Amino acid sequence: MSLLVAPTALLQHDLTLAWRRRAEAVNPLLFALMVTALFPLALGPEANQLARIAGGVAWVTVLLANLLSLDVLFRGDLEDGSLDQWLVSGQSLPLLAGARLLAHWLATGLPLTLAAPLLASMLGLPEDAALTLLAALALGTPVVSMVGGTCAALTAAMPRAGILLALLVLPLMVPVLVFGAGAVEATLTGLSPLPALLWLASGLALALPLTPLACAAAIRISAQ
Amino acid sequence: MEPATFSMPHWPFVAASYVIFAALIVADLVTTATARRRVLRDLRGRLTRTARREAT
Amino acid sequence: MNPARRRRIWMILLVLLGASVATALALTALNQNIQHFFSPSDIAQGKAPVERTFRLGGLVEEGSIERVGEGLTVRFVVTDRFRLQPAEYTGILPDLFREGQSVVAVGRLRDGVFVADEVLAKHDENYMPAEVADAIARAKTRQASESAAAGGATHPPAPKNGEAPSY
Amino acid sequence: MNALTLWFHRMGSPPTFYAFAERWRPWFLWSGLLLAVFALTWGLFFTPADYLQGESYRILYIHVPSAWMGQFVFAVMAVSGFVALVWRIKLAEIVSLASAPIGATFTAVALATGSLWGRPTWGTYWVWDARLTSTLILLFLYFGVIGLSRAIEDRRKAARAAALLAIVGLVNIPIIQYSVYWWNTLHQPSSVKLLRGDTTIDPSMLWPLLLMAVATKLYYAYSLLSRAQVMVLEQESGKDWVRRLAGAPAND
Repeated sequence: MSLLVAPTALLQHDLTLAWRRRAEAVNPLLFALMVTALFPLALGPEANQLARIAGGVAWVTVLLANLLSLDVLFRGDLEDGSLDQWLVSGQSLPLLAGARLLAHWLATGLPLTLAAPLLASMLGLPEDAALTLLAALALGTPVVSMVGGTCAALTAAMPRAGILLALLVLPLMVPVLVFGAGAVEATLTGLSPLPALLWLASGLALALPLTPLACAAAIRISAQ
Repeated sequence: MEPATFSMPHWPFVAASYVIFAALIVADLVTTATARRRVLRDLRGRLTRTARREAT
Repeated sequence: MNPARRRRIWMILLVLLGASVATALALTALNQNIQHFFSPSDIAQGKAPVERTFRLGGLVEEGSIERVGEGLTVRFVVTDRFRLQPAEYTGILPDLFREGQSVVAVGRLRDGVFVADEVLAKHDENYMPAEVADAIARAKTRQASESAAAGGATHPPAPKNGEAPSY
Repeated sequence: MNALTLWFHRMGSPPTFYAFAERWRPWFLWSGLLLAVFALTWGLFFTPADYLQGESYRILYIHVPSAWMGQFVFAVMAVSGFVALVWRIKLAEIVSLASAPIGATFTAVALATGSLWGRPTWGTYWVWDARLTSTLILLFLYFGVIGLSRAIEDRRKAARAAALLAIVGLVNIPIIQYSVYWWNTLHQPSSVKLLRGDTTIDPSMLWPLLLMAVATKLYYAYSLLSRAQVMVLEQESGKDWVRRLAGAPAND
C-alpha cells in the first residue's frame, strides 16, 4: 500500500542506524543490568527479601533505562531539519511518528524485554514469576516507548530537557508500573496475574492508535 | 460498646487541615495580586523610559 | 475519494478499533476481580501464602476484641461472614477500629493466628449523626424482631453473586 | 445561540476580555470567600459529629471540594487546551495555562488534608491505595504542565505544548474516579452521587459540603480571571490600550 512506503523506509533507516551504532544501542540494556545488580549489593543477598521486591525493581530499572534513550529520539531530526521535511512531505505524519516509535521499541524495549529472564534470575525470582515479568514487559514496554516518545517530541526543541522529560513521562507511566509490578507480585503471592496483564493489554490497545496521533501533534508544535 | 482504641484527639488534625487550606488559598491570592502589580509596574517603567528617551 | 479523506477514515477506524479492544480487555479484567487481600475463607481453604507477609481483610467480629494484659496487645477475630480468623496486634489501633467495622491487616500466620504488623481501618461512604445511626439500628432490630415473630428466619446479608463481601 | 457566539467572539478581543475580567473578578472573589467562610463555620460548629468518625470527619468539608476541584480544573485545562490546539483561539490557550497552578494548589490541598484525615481514621498518613496514588499522579501531571509551559520561550507554543500534555494526561481522571470501585482497597467509594441520587451523607451534613463546592468554583473563577489578565497584559504589552491602562500617555 502506497501509504506505508515512507513509514517503512523510515523504520528501515532507523533500524539500520541503530545497528550501525549498536555499541550505543546496548547502553540502556547495560544500564538496566547494572542497576539491577546494585540492588542485591545494597540490600544484601537474602533471596527471599530480593524476590519480594523484584517485580518493582525490574520495572523501575526498565523504565529508567527507557527514559535514558528517549531524550534524543527526535532532537537530531529537529536540528537537521528532517522533521520539517516530514511536515512538508505530504506523507501521513502519524504514520511516520508511529514508525519512529516502533523503531524505538525494537531498539530499546524489545532487548529489555528479552533480558527479563536474566533480570529475574539476578533478583532470585522463581520461574513462574519470571515468566509473568516477561509477559508484563512485552505488553508494557511498547506503551513506555509510545507515550515516552510523544513526550520526547514535545521537548525536542529544548536543548536540555532531560529532567523535564522525566517529569512528563514518569507520571504517565505509573499505571504501567503499577500493573506491571502488580502482575509479578500477584504471581509471587499465589494470586492470578491475569487481571493485571489484561489491564496492560488494554492500555496497549488504546495507546497503539492514539499515541501516533498525539506524537504527530507534538512534532507539529515542536517543529514550528 | 466501648471502642477498643487508644483514641487520639481529632481536633489537631481538623485544625491543621483548615490551616493548610487557608494558607494555600492566601498564597494563591498573594501570587496573583503581586504578579499583576509587577507586570503593570514593569510596563509603566518601560513606558516612562521610552517617553524620556523621546523627549531628549 | 481523495487520499487525505481516505487516510482520515482509516485513522478514525483504527482509533475506534483500539478503543473497543481496550474496553473489551478492561471489562474482562474487571470480571476477574482483582484481589488485594485474602479473606478468612481463603485462609481456611489454604489459598493464603504460608511463611510470607500478606494482607487479611474482613470485618471485626462482634464481641471479639480483648486486651492481653496491661500492654498494647489486642486479640480480635476477623470474619467474612463465613469463616473466622483469630488475629493479634501489638500497637496503637486506629480510631475506626471497632467491632463490626472493616479492617485490612498486614502480617503473617503463626500457629493459626494472624500476627499483624499493621492494622488499617477501612470506613464506608456513609456519614450520619450518631442519633440517626441509632435510629437506623433501632429500626433494624425492630424489623428483625417483627419478621422473626412472623416466622421468617433472618438471614445475614449474603454477599452479592460474584462480588467480594462489601467491606 | 447567536448571542453566545457573538459573546465568545467579543471575548476574543483582549481589551474587551480584560475589561470583562476586571468587572467580574471582585464579585467572584468576595462571593467565594464569604460563602467559604459561611460553609466552613457551618461545617465546623453547626453540624453533628459523625456516628463513627466523630469530629475528624469535618476534614471532609475541605478535602472533598478540593479533590473535586483538582479533577475539575484538569478537565477544564484539557478541554480548553483542545480548543486551543484545534481552533488556535488565544483565549483558550490562556485559560488552559492559567488553570494549571490553581488546579495544582487544590490537588495539593486534597492530598495534604486526606493524609491528615487518614491518620486518625485509617491509622496511617499514607497508603499506596489506588485513589491516593492516582491523585498524586494528578499533582505530578500538573507539575509537568507547568514545567513544560515555563520551559518554552514562545508563549503560544508553550500553551499548545502544555495543552497537548493536558489532553494526554486526561486518561488519569477516569482512573481516579473509578479507582475506588475497580480496586477494593482502603479509600471508601464516593458519598455524593448527584446523578444517581443515592447520596450517603446525612442531609444535615451535606449542605456545607455543597456550598463549599460552589465556593471553591467561585474562587477558581476569580483566580483564573486574575491570572488570565496578567497573561493578556504580558502578551499585549506593546499595544495602545495597555499603555493607557498602565497610566502612560498613548504615543500618538
